Amino acid sequence: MRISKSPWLLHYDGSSCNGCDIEVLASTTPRFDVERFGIVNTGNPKHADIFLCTGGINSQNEDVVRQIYDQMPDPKVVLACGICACDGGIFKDCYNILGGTDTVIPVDVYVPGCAVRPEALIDGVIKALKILDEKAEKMKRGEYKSLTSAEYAEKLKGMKTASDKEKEDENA
Amino acid sequence: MTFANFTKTELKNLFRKPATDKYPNGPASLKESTRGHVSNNMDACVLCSVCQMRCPTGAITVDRKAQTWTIRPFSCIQCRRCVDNCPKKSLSMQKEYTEPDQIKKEQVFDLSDRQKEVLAEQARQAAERAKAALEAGKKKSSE
Amino acid sequence: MTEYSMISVIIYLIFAPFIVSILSGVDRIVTARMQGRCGPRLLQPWFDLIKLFSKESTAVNGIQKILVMAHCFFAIFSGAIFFAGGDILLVLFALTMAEVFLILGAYSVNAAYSEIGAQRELLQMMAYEPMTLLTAAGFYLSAGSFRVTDIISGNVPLILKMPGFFIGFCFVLVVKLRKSPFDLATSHHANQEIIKGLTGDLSGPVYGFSLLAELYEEALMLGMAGLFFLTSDRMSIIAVFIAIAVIMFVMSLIDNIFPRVKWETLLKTEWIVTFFAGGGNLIILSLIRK
Amino acid sequence: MSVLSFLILFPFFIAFVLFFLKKDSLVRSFIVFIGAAGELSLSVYFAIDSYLYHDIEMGTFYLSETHDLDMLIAALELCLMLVVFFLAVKYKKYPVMILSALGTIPALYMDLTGKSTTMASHIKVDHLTVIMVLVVGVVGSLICMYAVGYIRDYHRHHKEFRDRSGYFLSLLFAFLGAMMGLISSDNLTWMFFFWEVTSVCSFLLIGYSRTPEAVHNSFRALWMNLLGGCAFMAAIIFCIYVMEITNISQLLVYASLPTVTVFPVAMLAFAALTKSAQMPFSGWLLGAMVAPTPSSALLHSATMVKAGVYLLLRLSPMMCGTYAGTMVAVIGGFTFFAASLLAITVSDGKKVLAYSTVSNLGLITAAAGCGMEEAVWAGIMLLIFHSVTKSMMFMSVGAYENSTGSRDVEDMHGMIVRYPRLAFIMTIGIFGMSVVPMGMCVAKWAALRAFIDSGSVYLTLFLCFGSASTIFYWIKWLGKIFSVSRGSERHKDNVPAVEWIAMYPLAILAMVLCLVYPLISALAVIPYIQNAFSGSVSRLVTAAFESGSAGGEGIIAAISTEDFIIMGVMLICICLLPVAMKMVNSVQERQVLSYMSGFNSGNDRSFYDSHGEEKDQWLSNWYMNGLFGEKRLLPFCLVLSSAFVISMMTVCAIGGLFI
Amino acid sequence: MLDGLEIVELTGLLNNIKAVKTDGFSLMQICATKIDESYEILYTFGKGYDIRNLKTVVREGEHVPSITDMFEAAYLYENEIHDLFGIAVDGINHDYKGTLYRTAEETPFR
Amino acid sequence: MAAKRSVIPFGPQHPVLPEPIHIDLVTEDEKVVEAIPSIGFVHRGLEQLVTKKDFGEMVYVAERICGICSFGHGYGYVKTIEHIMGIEPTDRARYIRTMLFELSRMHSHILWLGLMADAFGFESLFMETWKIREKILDMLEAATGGRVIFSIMRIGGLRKDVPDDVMKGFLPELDKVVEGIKACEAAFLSDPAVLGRLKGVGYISKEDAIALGCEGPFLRASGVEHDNRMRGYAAYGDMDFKIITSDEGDSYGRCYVRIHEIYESASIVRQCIEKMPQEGIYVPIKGFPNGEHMTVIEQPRGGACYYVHASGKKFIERMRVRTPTFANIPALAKTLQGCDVADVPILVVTIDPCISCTER
Ligand code: NFV
Ligand code: SF4
Ligand code: SF4
Ligand code: SF4
Repeated sequence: MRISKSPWLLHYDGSSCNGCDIEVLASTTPRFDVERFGIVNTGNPKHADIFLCTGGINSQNEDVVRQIYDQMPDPKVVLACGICACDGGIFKDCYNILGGTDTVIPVDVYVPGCAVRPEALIDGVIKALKILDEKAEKMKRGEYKSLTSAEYAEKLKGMKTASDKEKEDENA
Repeated sequence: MTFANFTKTELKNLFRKPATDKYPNGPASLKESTRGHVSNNMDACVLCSVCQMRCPTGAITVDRKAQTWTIRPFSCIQCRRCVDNCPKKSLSMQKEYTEPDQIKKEQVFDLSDRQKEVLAEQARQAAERAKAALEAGKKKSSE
Repeated sequence: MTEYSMISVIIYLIFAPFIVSILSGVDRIVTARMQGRCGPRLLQPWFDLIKLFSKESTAVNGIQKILVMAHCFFAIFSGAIFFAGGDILLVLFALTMAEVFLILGAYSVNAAYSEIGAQRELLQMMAYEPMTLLTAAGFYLSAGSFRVTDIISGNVPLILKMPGFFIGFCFVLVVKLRKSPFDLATSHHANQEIIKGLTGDLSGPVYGFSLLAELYEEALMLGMAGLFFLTSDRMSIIAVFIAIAVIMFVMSLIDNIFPRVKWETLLKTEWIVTFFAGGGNLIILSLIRK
Repeated sequence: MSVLSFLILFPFFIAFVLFFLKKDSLVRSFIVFIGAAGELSLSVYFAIDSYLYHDIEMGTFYLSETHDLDMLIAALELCLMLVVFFLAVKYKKYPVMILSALGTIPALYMDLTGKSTTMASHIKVDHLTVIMVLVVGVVGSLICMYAVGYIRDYHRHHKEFRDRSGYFLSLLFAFLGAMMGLISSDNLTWMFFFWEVTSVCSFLLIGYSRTPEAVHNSFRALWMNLLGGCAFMAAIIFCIYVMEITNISQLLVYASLPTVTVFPVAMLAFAALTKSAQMPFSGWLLGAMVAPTPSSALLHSATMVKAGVYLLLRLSPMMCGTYAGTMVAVIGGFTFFAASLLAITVSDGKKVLAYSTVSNLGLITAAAGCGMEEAVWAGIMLLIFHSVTKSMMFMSVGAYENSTGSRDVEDMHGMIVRYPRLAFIMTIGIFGMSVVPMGMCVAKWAALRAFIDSGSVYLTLFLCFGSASTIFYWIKWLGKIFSVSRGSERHKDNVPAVEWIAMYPLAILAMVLCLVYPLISALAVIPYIQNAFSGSVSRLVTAAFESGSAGGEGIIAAISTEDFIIMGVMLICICLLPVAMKMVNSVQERQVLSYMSGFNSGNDRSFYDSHGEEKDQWLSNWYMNGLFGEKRLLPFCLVLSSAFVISMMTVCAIGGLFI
Repeated sequence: MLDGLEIVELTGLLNNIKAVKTDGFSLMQICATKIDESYEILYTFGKGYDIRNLKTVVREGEHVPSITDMFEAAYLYENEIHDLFGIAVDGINHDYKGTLYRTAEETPFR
Repeated sequence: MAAKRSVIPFGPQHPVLPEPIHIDLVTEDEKVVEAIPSIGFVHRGLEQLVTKKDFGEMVYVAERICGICSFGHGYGYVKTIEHIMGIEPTDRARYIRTMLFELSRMHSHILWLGLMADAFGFESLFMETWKIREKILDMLEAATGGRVIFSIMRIGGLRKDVPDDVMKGFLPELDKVVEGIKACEAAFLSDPAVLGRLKGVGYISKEDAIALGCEGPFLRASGVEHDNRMRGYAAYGDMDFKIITSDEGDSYGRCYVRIHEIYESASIVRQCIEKMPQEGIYVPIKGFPNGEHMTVIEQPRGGACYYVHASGKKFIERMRVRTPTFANIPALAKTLQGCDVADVPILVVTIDPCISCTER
């Protein structure tokens, strides 16, 4: 019995323009009906397996995204939906946009599109389900634990300093 | 005012075929005009960088040195501005959307060999012209 | 405890969740079709359940976990009493007890939505309990005993004697099966104002336990609905199945054609129905008996 | 016999001594302790003694020489009246003087003329008496013990009131004595005397703090009880002058002649309704909340109000199907339902308890008024469990108040962490009051069955609706205890040891009683019922009753042995919960924050509010004031029930006197 | 080029707005623009399809009086101006004190 | 005594809205006694992008202020610049703009109907409306190439023509949409159970609505006849339509107004297609804008103000958008007082909030 037979998803709108959100919502409605894959839009992080994050991260919602992510039980996957969530999109130069979803939590699948199409979303989810199964498998063997948002922040810091060093080396 | 008057619609739906698209078991419903992803016909591109300048998200990088044209589909908002502004009409908007992926891939287009030649030719000509101009200038000054 | 009841208890304990999952799978498909969609797989509820048990167990606090487990235990327990042919009042009381544990679990996390859910669940209990008690009273009056074994040993289906109770009981079913106009406490289908209400802070296996309990509870409620149709005649079991199928369909339909009501409406509706349908039938039964 | 008189007199003696020990001292505590322990062991001894060495079925006693006693009683009655007069004048509440005089003067007259005690037993000891003695003795004494610690803390917190704790304790003991007297009297006039003693004692207790509110409430209690006293007196006069009998046993003999007894029974029932704070008279009990907790505990659980239902239970063989019975049953059922709705709307812990008391007494009353064996069985069971559980609840609320300064249910959040021991007691109490397998609920179950059997649709409906709302207010309270919010770190409870001495045994008792249910039933309740109803005719024998005996499980088949076993299993499972909690908690798992829309501020007890500041997540229970609010529902209920009582009483009076 | 534009002194602002209110206009929007070292604040009022604009110039450090006494709903705009431009607005009926937009960069438009 | 107050954090993560907003609900039982809104969760600060993107590029930014009323934003910004630069777009451009504007109004309103149904727990109604909405999205996609973000606006006209046969194809689809909405209307406006959730919920009187500066259907539902389309921009001057108002002032009135506006919009779309002129879609522009202007247009949710301050450079000085939701929030906070917790979603949805519009 694979976990991917019953993925429940949670959608959170980072700071998107709504375009992606309504497409996410549209994918639950008759035309695209993701319930075919057993997907239920739960709206509660504690029940969710898939985190659909749309929109970029800004300074007011970064904690919210982190918190939601942390509240989700393992195994879980994160989908960054839309260009904004992938890297900030057209807003990445705004003063209040820190970047895509991966600036605060680890992202498993990036779903591009502005706005993301429901079909792309379905593709993304199917991709994510494979990852979810792998994670579940590893988890069963006790080999896997997802990063908490705090750990992820640490990791990012490490990566940044490493790349900074590289740059310094280059400069030198 | 009638009670529970949505019943009829519901029962009708029940015995009708569902309105659901078959995707992914069927084709995606893409229209002719759908803006999906940007593709470059490297036979026509002259690496002029106009698209790079015009792109609102900076999704395009033109590297003249390496003779590549790179697009980051995970940054492209499919606004079609690059397509509209390309002087060579080498860019086109395809209706298929970019596939979701685990990493934010880049798509690198190498200049086609023919176009490389063309560009090299152009560069040579330009250089020649410059040289000629230079020489002409020299002549003038020497005169 | 006779052999017969032994067997039915064992069947209940082992198969109830599975059977009810399938029932609710059908329900989900029918619902989806009514909404013009394809809907999930038939076994979806079962997959959901299994999935929950394979997830990581996270907790807000330890108390909640144990309370939810106690809820599950007592829910199964009350069902077992029922299928063993025990006293129907005891079944109801045990069920109440089970519910109380879930509510306490929701209280223990100190989170707004859980607690609203808990309050609403309490309210729902308050709304439907008179009717369930009255139904028991009705069975007692018409069958002369509270014991399930005695109730089903009659010759005529009790629905004939107690149509009012049945109507009232259907209203209870809407609440207990957590169907749309009355699913205040958990917002079972869509997620409106309270985000899963009193199950809102459960996750993984713990949530699984509460769902499992729900499945057992549903089995019990449907079993109780079956009591209205079951007689000593073996063939009446078919009537029971038909009745349950019809009930389930009507429940789905109701689920789909009503907006969710507010708590006051819920309370008033349930009580008024209880009073008139249940009370009226009670009067008639009492008169007949005299 | 001598034990019994000792049981009655000993508390009075202790009360007398305590009256003069104004200062809080070791000696006084010791005396209270001795008094309580003595009374407790005496009552237990009495019970065992009655079972082992006496044939308690025959326990009526005729005292041949009662003249001196009568004179003493007359004198004391006069004293009571004078006390009432004095205070009435002092606080300018003159009307109570009339009521007091109306009750007392005929009593005096009859005592002095010796009319009241002729030719019949004065004291009666049967199973019901033993049950009551145990209830009053055990619960009452524990309350007295608790009171020692409580009243000390009380005065520490309430410096504004004069410390009259000696007087307070002495009143409590007097109360115990009066109750003992009341439940063992067979003679109506004697009973009346003790009845009046409880009325006056409660009046004094309620007015203890002497605040205007306390005074006002105490007079309300007084006038209501005196009104009941007057009705009682009317019944006595009728009995003595018309029926020429002087005690209850004789009255019960007339059970088969409802037309003759309609008047006295109705009058006595009316008196009982006032005493048990049934609907139009529920006000006094709620007002009694101003009194220090031990007195409320005593008034509400073991004594005062129980006097009323005790009388009703005694009279119940005469009530089945009569007007008086209907009145009692309807009022009881109605009170059960209405008070439980009202209990939802209040948040003051003691007030919830008060409404719950009113409500539960309503149920007992209804059971008595129904007048069927099963119902009476349920009524007695309810009485026992209610006494134990409710007194425990009162004590724990009192202890909580002394520890934190508030007795509001809303302030009890997270008690399970802050004051685990008290929370534990409360949890047992609340479970005991509301869910199966604990006592109250089981008795309710029997009552339901009896009500259905008696064919009274209205009682069945009242019960069904009432128990639903009962669950609501108890469980939301319990939920509050479990809801751990900010500031729920463990605190030290400054609950004195004596209070624990009182609470722990009651908690254990509450649990044990559930297990020994069948035993109590078989040993005490069923024999009493068999006896009480033996005189009556077959109209009492109902189908269920027959099927019960046919089942070979004794008189009451409402709850079979199998069910008891199941309930036992449940009880044990519940008891295992704390153990399981320990075990489960030892398994380490990832801790996550509770769900607050993604806006917790780093812990699960607070969130960021609209101004970006941390705000405690603090949640209040529902009170449904819009629907059932006291302001909305209470006047309506009072008017309705008053109208009903008045009309029924009129019918009974006219019917009894003129037909 | 703005409809019904009127340029008023900061000191006379409230009186002018009062006059607009007595004419039956209601508030449409308030917005600020940074022009060199000072800020223009534009109050737009509408009545039916008529629009009236009042513009006032605020120098760095000057306080603007709140108009929430007259137009209750102005609080969001005023808080916004305060949060984004750092212009102090006195006496808002519902002052978020800088938390309406919790931006990474304080007063980004300053 | 009596009930004490609890504070419930409503949002930012809350499934009732696809978007984050936070409201502190101060409640007694389930009664909300006070509601304090808090915004800023989708604040991106895109108004400041004017310093980084030139005035032509800003069109793309403006379109992405919001994905629901995307077209209107593009239009509003473009119109303001056009006004400043003194450009008069061609008739065909005006007509296509109007048509698309109305189509997106329809999609927005139908979307809202669905969210509303979801807010009162009527899941199948939600599904039904969204099913219908897909038809409109198909039309929009066929016309512009995007389902929600159209990228068809351009200063001076349109970037892309919409072929006539495509537009002709819309007509039968529109009929189907209207028919579908009619079926839903029966549930929204005459089902007693739904009425129970809508009638009298969130009442705002006409005076309050005006005083609090409400906009759009919210305002019209309180009986104020005000619709910025009457200003006659784009091709609205040539269209025949009426302003829908309702005197109810409650959620029911808002449903009524929006549903009937869908019908009006459908008729406008039809008129556009029928009267569609046949000339170019684009007038070339020269130079940079210089000056300031404020445009008020009627978005699905009400009047939106676009203010541009330009000083003849490539980068304009300031762009400011005041969206209807922003104007409606104070009124929302007011209606929330005294409602039930169960009504909160209804009331929040009732103003058809668009937070990304609001916060930009
Ligand atoms: N209609 C609209 Fe907007 C705009 N402008 C508004 O609040 O939706 Ni996103
Ligand atoms: S990716 Fe595009 S459509 Fe999606 S949120 Fe960002 S701007 Fe909006
Ligand atoms: S794609 Fe077009 S615009 Fe871009 S570099 Fe090539 S020729 Fe130039
Ligand atoms: S379509 Fe737009 S975003 Fe994508 S590459 Fe072209 S200009 Fe850039």
